[in-house]
Parts: sequence; C-alpha cells; structure tokens
Amino acid sequence: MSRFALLCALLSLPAWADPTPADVQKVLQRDLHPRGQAGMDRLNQDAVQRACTQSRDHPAPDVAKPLEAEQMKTIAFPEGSLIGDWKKGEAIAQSGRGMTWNDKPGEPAGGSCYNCHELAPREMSHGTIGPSLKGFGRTRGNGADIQRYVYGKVYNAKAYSLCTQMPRFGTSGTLTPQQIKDLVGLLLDPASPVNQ
Amino acid sequence: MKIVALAAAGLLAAGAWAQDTAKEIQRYREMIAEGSPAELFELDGETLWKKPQGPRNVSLEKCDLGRGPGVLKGAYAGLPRYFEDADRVMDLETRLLYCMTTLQGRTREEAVAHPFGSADKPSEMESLSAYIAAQSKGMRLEPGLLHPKEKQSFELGRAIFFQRTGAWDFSCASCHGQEGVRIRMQDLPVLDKPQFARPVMASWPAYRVSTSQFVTLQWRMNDCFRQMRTPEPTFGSETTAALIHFLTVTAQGETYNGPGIKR
Amino acid sequence: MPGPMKMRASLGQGFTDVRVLMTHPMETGQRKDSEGKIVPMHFIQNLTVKVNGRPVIEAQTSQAISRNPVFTFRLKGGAKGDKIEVSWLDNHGESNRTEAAIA
Amino acid sequence: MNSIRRALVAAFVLTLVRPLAALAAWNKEAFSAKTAGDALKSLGIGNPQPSKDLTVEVPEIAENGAVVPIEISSAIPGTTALIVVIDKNPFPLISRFDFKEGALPFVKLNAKLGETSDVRVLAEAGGKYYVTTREVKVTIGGCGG
Repeated sequence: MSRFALLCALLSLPAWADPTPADVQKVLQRDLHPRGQAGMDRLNQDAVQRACTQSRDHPAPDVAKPLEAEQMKTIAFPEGSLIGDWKKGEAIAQSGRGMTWNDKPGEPAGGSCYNCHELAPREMSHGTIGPSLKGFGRTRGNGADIQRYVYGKVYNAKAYSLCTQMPRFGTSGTLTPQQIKDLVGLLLDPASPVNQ
Repeated sequence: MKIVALAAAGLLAAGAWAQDTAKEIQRYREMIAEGSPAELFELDGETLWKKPQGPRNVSLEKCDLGRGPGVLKGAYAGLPRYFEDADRVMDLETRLLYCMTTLQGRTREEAVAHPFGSADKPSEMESLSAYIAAQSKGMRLEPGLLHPKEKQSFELGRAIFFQRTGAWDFSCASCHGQEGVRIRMQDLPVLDKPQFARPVMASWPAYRVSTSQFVTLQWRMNDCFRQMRTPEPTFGSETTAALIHFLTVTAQGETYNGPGIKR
Repeated sequence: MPGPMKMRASLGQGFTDVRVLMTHPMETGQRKDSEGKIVPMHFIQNLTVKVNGRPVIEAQTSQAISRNPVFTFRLKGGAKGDKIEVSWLDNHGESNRTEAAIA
Repeated sequence: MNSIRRALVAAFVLTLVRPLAALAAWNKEAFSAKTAGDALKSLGIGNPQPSKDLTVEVPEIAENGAVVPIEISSAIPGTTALIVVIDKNPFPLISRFDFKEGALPFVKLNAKLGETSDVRVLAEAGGKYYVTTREVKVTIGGCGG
C-alpha cells in the first residue's frame, strides 16, 4: 500500500480515533507549564471554546444562540457616551502586546487590531483575517446604538458570533473599559483617521 | 454617473495597489533568499555534532536519527517518526535531546537550558538542526505513518491544531485555517491543507531575518503558543512533536528545500 | 574568537561572482540585551577582497550593515583555480579571513 | 617573566602580521555624520549628477528593516567607487567600496533601515560623482509581538 493510500485510509478513520477536546485538554495540561502571567487555568476550555472546537467553528444555531446570550450577560456597558480618545485608540489598535507569558502583568495591553483589520488607510501593514473597518463610522454615524454595538463587540465578540476568531478583550481582562471606549472612538469619531 | 465611475476607478486602483504590494513583498523575499546566512549556522552545527561533550565526553556522531547511527543523509526528511528505543514519536530536536541525554550523559535540564538562541547567545540545538536538515536537501519529506504510535501522534497533532484554548480563545486554525488571509503583511498558510503545508514544511528550519537567528520547528510551535496566550509548551513534549508530525504528514511527498529564510 | 565565514566564487561569462557570508553581530550601540543593558557598538569597518594576493576591492562599512553580513562582489574575468581571499577588520580590532579557489 | 616576554613578542608579531593595515583607514568623520548632506561633504562630494547608468535594485517594500537587500551596478565608464547612503538612518553613510583593476563596479549587500527612507547610491568616475536614489518602505511584517 502506498503511503498516499495509507494516508487516505487514515484520514477516513471513524471519528472514535480522534481525541476529544477533553482528551486534548489533558494532554496540554501535561505538556505545557505555567510561565509568567500565563497560568495553567488558561487551558481549561469554557463552554464557548468547547462548542467551537467540537463543531470546528460551525456550531448549530440551537447550540450557539443560548451560549451567545450567556456571553452577552458578561458585558458591562458603562453609562453615557462610549466614545473615548481615538488617538489612544489608534495606539491600542497598533499594539500587539498583552497577556503572553513574556508580557509584564499590569502593563497596559494592546488590542492587536491591525493584525487582523484594516483601520486607518495610512497604515498599509494590516491583516485581513477580520473585515476592513476603514470608514466604519462614516457610513454608520456615531449614535448610541452603534456605540453600544462596537463597545460590546470589542468587550466580548463571542456574544455576537459564537465562534468568531476575535478575542473577548473585556471578558478576558485584556483591555480596560476605558481602553475599549478609546477603540470605540477610533472607529466612530469623525476626526479619527479611520473615517478620513 | 460620474461619481460611480470615480468610485469604480478608485476601487480598481486600490486593487492594483494591493497586488503591487504583494508582488513587491514577494520580490523582497526572493532578494533576501539569495543571501541566506543559514550556511553559517550549518558550519557551527557541524562543529557541534563532532564535538565531545557531557559527562561521557563523546560527540553526537553515533546518534541515530532514524536511518542508523550517525547517518545524516536524508535523516531530516524521514522525521518525525517512531523510535523504538524511546517508544515514542520524535521530531529532530526531540531526538537530538534524547541523544544528548543517552549518549553524552547530559541532564535534560542542562541540554534544554537554552534551546532557542538570541542575538547574544546562539543555541546548540538550532545550529545542529541547520547542519542536519541541510543534508536532506532535494529529498522527499516522508515522515513515519505506519506504526500505531505514529498514527496516534498524527491524530493528536490534528486535534491540537483545532483545539480552541488560551486567554484569547485561539486554535492553530484561527490563523492557519482560512485561505487568502494575512496577519499584518504576513500571508498565512492553511496548514491542514497539503497544497499550503507543502512549501512551508519544505523550508523549515530557517534563518529568520527579523532576529538574525536560525529558528526551528520547536521554536515555531513555542512562539505560536506564546501568541495564543497559553502557558509554555515543554521542549520536546508530545504536544509539540505531534503538531510537527501532523504538519509534516500533511506536507509529505514535497521535496525538502531548506534550510530556508523567513521574515 | 570570530565565528565562521563562508565564500563561494563562481565563474560567469567573462566575470566571477564572489558571495561571502560572515558571522558578525554588527551591533549598532543602540540595542538593549535581555537585561536591559545597552550592547556596545561592535561592527566590521573594513573589508578587503584579494585575487591571487592582490587587493581588488577595499570597502569601509558602518554598523548599519545587517547582522551576519552577506556581500556579493563581481570580478573581471577570472579562471579556474584563481585564489580569492576576503578579510574583515572590526572596531574592536578583531579580524577574520577566508579563501577559496574559483570553481 | 619569560611568559610575559613571550606574550609581548607574540603581540608585536600580530601587529606586524596585520598588514591588513594596508586597508584604507575608516573615515570616522564621514561615518559619524548625522545627515546625508554632512556625510557627503566629509567625503568631498558636492552636486552629484543623476545617472541612468548607475543601477540600484531595492525592494520597494521591505517586510523587515533589519535586512534590506541593495544591489548596485555601475555602467559609467571608469567607475572607481560606490557609496551607499540611507537618508533617514541615524548615521546615514552605510559604506564605501573602492574598486581597483580586476574588480567590476558591482556590489550586493544587506543594510538596516530604521524607517522608510530614500536609499542614495553614488558612483565616482574620473573625479566626478553620479547619483541614483530609490525609496524603500519599511512595514511591519507579522504578529508584531
């Protein structure tokens, strides 16, 4: 039997051969060790991570809806305007620091936004995993509803789309409420470079 | 009407610009590939391979990388694979670590005290990898897949690849599961698909220009976990070996063309 | 002791290309090490290329040449067996040289 | 005593053996200049003429400023030197190559660019100077962390 045929046979093995998310979690707990601020508790999958692993990021609606509703409850919306300082927001969007084992705990983290999104058009070095956000506020205005949507989406993106690749920046404790407001400013302030 | 035409022209220009950018970056990569300092690390690696070390004061020249003791030609292209003496699947560095502890009598702690080099301190493991991998140039990648433990390792690697975990909910597939996307300016290969995994796996280990270091697959796994905001994988653990095994099996059959050069 | 150098001299149509790799940190004096201390300037200042013992290229370089420098030079003509030598000298007075015959 | 003497003799021999010292001295003043203009002044270069015969190949976009390849080739008859200047670097003068009989005015090197900058290449031929300028944009490559 050729290696290729063997590989095909392997790939079509029944599902029981695949380790479950719980099996993998055990292996990771055995093979990884805590370092810096990255403790072992980070390997414990929550219901969202488990549902997304099991479904390869395509959860059935009856699985996704209740979990999304639960995630929505984690978001604490501040009172009043949610539009912070877009200049600070731009710096947060540029920074890829935070939460890794070699980031100093307590130091302000970034949002890594440019890693995945186009924002200010003058920054040509932007990723494309997420949609382009160029001109985001120009087409949507900056009323209370859109402010709330952007704040909530950055705080906990899983409340809006369960298996999105976007981290839960508020829920995970990566960004502070003020930093998230600054990002809302970056997207919605008419003076922000995103809207030029 | 005029506005529509203008907008269309703008879109076209933006599209052309994006294409030019991609082309220019491709040209940049070709230009730097012509002068890869990887060969300097290969020279260092050769010295280290032959240098007596450890309590037994012997070199690694009797180390069996899968093709018999001391056989280097094509050894890298046959890894990862199952080793009976260790009763597990090992990638190149895991196997080197095994030889350092069993042949040279070194402790694991000492041998992995500094597995990833920095600008101030090169790493023995990385130079050895450069030297050994270079001797598989032009050979087809054929990792082990017949032994039951090899099948298990492949399946474990694939499951880890899709496991969403860590403070930011990432899996390997968060970045490497979607076609045609990039992080910043870096194109992301879809690593569970052979057509994308092949050229990537054929070029590791590699010289990395941003750090002027020679980097290995154990380093690549380690730094991906770091950016996934998880705890740190232990060097040579089953987790890292299984991931490397899964990726190499996905790329199998490709002609090895490394050591390569990376951004 | 300086790390290894590697050189390849290959004959073209009426010229010879010499590609040389050097192990050198090329420190700018602006980088900090892992403990946050400034790493002092340390870089190659002079390069010499000789053919059969005669200097044909002399170069002066700054700290802005990339770490582990790679240069390609082009010599007029050349014949199999011609001896090419490349040497460098850095700001600490360290030096290294390598030689190869045109293949 | 003896060993010190031996060491001294060895040191003396080493200095003698270094007719690497036949090298042109390193032009400290030019390499310490903080602007491209000052660097060129230190090298005695004024008003270089743009020339199509001085070819400079650089990537328009570099993913990493730590390694930017620059390939230079001069078809100007009698070219004896090539000079590389990166305007925005803290010390703009990068290198000077002097070519003697037997060498062609060609060089390929990798330089560090602190930021997006003009790369200026000058050629000396028959006491005159020629220039070609190309811009290189430096971007952020990967995860940035």
